[in-house]
Amino acid sequence: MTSVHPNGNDPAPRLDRAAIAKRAARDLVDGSTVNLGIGIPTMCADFLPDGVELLYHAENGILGFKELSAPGEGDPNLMDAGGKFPKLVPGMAFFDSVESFSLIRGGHIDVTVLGALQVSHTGDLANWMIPKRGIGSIGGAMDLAANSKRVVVAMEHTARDNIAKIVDECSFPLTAPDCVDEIVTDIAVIEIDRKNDRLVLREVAPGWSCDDVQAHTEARLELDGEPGLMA
Amino acid sequence: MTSVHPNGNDPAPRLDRAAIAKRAARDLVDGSTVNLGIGIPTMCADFLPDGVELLYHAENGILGFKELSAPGEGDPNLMDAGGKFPKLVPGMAFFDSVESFSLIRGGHIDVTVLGALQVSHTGDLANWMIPKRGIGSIGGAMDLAANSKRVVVAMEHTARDNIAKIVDECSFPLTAPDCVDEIVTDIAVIEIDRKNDRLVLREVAPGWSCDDVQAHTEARLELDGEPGLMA
Amino acid sequence: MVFVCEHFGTNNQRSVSDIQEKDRTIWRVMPINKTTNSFADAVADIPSGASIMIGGFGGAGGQPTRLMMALRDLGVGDLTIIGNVAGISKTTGYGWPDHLDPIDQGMFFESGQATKIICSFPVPGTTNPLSDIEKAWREGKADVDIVPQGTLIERIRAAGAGIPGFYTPTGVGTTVAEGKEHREFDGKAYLLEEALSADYALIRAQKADTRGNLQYIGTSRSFNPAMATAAKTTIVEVDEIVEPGGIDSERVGTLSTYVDRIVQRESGDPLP
Amino acid sequence: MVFVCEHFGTNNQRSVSDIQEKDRTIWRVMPINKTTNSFADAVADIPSGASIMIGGFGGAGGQPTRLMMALRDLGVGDLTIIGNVAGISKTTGYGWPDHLDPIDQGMFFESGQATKIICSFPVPGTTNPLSDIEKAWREGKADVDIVPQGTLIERIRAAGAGIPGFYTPTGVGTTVAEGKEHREFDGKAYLLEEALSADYALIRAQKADTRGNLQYIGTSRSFNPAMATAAKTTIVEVDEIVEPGGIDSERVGTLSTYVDRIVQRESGDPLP
Repeated sequence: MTSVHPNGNDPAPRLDRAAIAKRAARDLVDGSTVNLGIGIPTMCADFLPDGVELLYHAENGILGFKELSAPGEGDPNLMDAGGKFPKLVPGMAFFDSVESFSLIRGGHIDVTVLGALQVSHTGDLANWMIPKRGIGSIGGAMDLAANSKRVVVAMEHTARDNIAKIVDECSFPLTAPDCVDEIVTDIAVIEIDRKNDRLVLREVAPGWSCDDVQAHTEARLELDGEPGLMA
Repeated sequence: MTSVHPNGNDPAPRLDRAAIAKRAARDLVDGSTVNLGIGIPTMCADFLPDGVELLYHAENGILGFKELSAPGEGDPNLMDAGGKFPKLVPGMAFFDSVESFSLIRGGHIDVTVLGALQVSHTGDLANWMIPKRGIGSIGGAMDLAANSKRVVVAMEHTARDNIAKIVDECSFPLTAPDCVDEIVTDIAVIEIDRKNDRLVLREVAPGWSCDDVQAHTEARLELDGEPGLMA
Repeated sequence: MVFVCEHFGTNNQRSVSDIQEKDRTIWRVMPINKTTNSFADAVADIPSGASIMIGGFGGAGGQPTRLMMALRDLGVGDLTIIGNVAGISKTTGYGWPDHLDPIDQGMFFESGQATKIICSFPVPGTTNPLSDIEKAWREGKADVDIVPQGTLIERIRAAGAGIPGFYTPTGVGTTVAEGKEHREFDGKAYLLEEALSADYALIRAQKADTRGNLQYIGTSRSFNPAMATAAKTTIVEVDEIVEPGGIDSERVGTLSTYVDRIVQRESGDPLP
Repeated sequence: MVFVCEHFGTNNQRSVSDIQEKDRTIWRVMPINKTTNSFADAVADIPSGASIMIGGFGGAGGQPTRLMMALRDLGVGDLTIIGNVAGISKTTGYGWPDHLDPIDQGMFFESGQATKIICSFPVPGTTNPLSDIEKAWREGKADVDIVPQGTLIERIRAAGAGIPGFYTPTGVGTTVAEGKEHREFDGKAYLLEEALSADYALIRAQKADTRGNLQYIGTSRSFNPAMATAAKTTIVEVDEIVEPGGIDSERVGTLSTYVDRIVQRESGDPLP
């Protein structure tokens, strides 16, 4: 694992976490059943395009939740998968873990947005364990990654010290092989063409060139037309 | 398939269907979860010993039903597995077929009482298809017979023309092998000692000797002490 | 808005629709409305050759009778029907009120539209007349695949739950086991059974909200909730369609994600 | 008695307890009363070496906190704990109201009573302090078997449902797949996973009737209903025990057949 760009030579500021979430949110289709992972993925809910409403699934057993309760007002009997307390809203449904994971494993989640430690050029995902800790938490991540109709990774493009996260082969333990469809980062949007095992650079952040993005990416990026500008 | 006693030489009247049900009911333990098949088994519910209450399961999705609605007053949304309409009573629970057969297959039914076409000396049960019809209905019978903690057959001892129903080997298609624990008929109570593959004659009807019962039974009956009198 | 959370843990009798009335403006309704205008519209795209799950147990309760009649009227053929106690009400009255003429899956065999049924109970009791399904089978016009009821519902559930195969003790040592893989776990034999999906599920519920959440009543659940998860397209016949919130969140029996189309019966429909 | 049937199909808001009040004399109550006097009594027969499922998802909701504390006080050792997001509330506050000190499964590792956990989520987020479970693992005092959450709950469900093994797509191509049988269905690879049962299940519900039917609320279902089916002995902590009929027949989340003992919390218990 090496630093892809040891001097950290960024040609322009990277997008912040909210901007990553906003860009990932733009591809979410009205009426979809979605599961948003903790962190940047959860923030997607704050940036939905006008007219788009989603049916949020939390693997602990809710479909149709929206915003959280005010601090101090939540009830432990209405928790989301991140351990926060949403509000009770009309149209919500509660169910047990058997049903929740039948929904996931059965391929009924339209889109899962999650964070990653590494993504490979074939769409392999590693996001549950840092080897040096020796132990990790799988939770629902393997079920979601392996079985959702579409898997989007929303994350910072590189780890600390500019270590590449988009790599030729994942060195961290996999969550699922061959599962990621799109990566949205603070400097690029990359489509994973899983039929041909190639990464296609679709968009770059303002001030970033394709070469700049490639310099921060271990896996080889290909072009399929001129990349657009992230906004 | 031959008539075991072609002249129909009965030494005394056989018990009627209600008396078979009453005898089978005597062994049902208070608080048990039970499934009663159509016919004589259903009638067990009318003859429970004092102080015994059972939790009746119907495989279409009820636990805890009791008597039927009066004619014309039933509701199709509250049906039992025989297509009749029970009353709504407190403590009842409704569930779907997945849960109903999880309960059965998981071995949570304490006792199933059902009818039979044939029972073998090893406890094989045949009750779902008459070969000459060429087609039959399995329904929940295989699940119940194969998976209940205890399986009791309540039936007439012989078929029409005194054809034996308690046989060496079933000639009819099996519902489940090696599953019956006890047979209650109109002339005898027979325990199936499945560990040793033998039939033990436990009780005979009034006026019937052990030899009389054996004469109506293809499979060999053994004694383990003097049989009691059915009452 | 505080009301919701303050009372959630202590007053479970309150339904979400009560909250909606107290402060209607804070809720937005999902734009997806799955309401379909007629039973004919709801089944119009079903092609010949389709596999079709039909909910219910047998009897009137939980059976999508109006959807079935619409499919019969559509007239498409070469159908595979998947159901439970299939087609025995007409000859036995099973599960129907005495004063009504029963309607059941046999209609697709009487009409010649169906060429196969996968079910647990195609034959009425031995002393009853032949069902339409049994007649079609005798005439060589229909295949009948008889599956133990628990295996049938578990195979349907498995299809919806992403389980391609599972082992079951039911059927070992019987004709059902022929040709199937056997495997021992802890010294006991089991059969491998595979998931069973369909192109369409026609199901029945008591109530739907416009998004497609469903509420069932009594024993009318039966095969309906599992079938909703196992078909490419799930079409639901309901007595009532309500706005989101009109079904208590604790009573949702099928999640809206599984539902494609909902049709409301006419009020006062004489059929159960 | 006619009342029941006349209204059943048309007024689903009515609960059975309403009927009971109208005509109390017609109902008899099952003699089996599963109420147990204290949490200590309810767990008293749990021996050292037992395997114990603990319900909930992680967080306070749906967790049998009082039963867990009674088991800790009982002091038996060499326990195997089976749970989901196990032991992370204490270090992260996960799923607990801000003003309370979280209590979680880590207590059995802190006390040295547990030597193994089977769970999906034993480690708090990477920036959080070590959980008691992680500490015990690092010190070589506890085995940790990490199972994908969907596989964990399906294995528990399978144990209760008489399914000894099933195939799942989850975990293929990961460390979870090591040593497991792979099999293709329709050209896609799956893993064989086996049923997971336990000696005891400690679970939490909102309400029980005296026979043991259970009602859950909100997201506090989670692992509880499946665990109730998968243990030799199921012990339930509830907020309220009612007579049969006090739970709507449409809202029974766990059937009484699965339940062995129920214990009611003290009213006003400060723990959620």
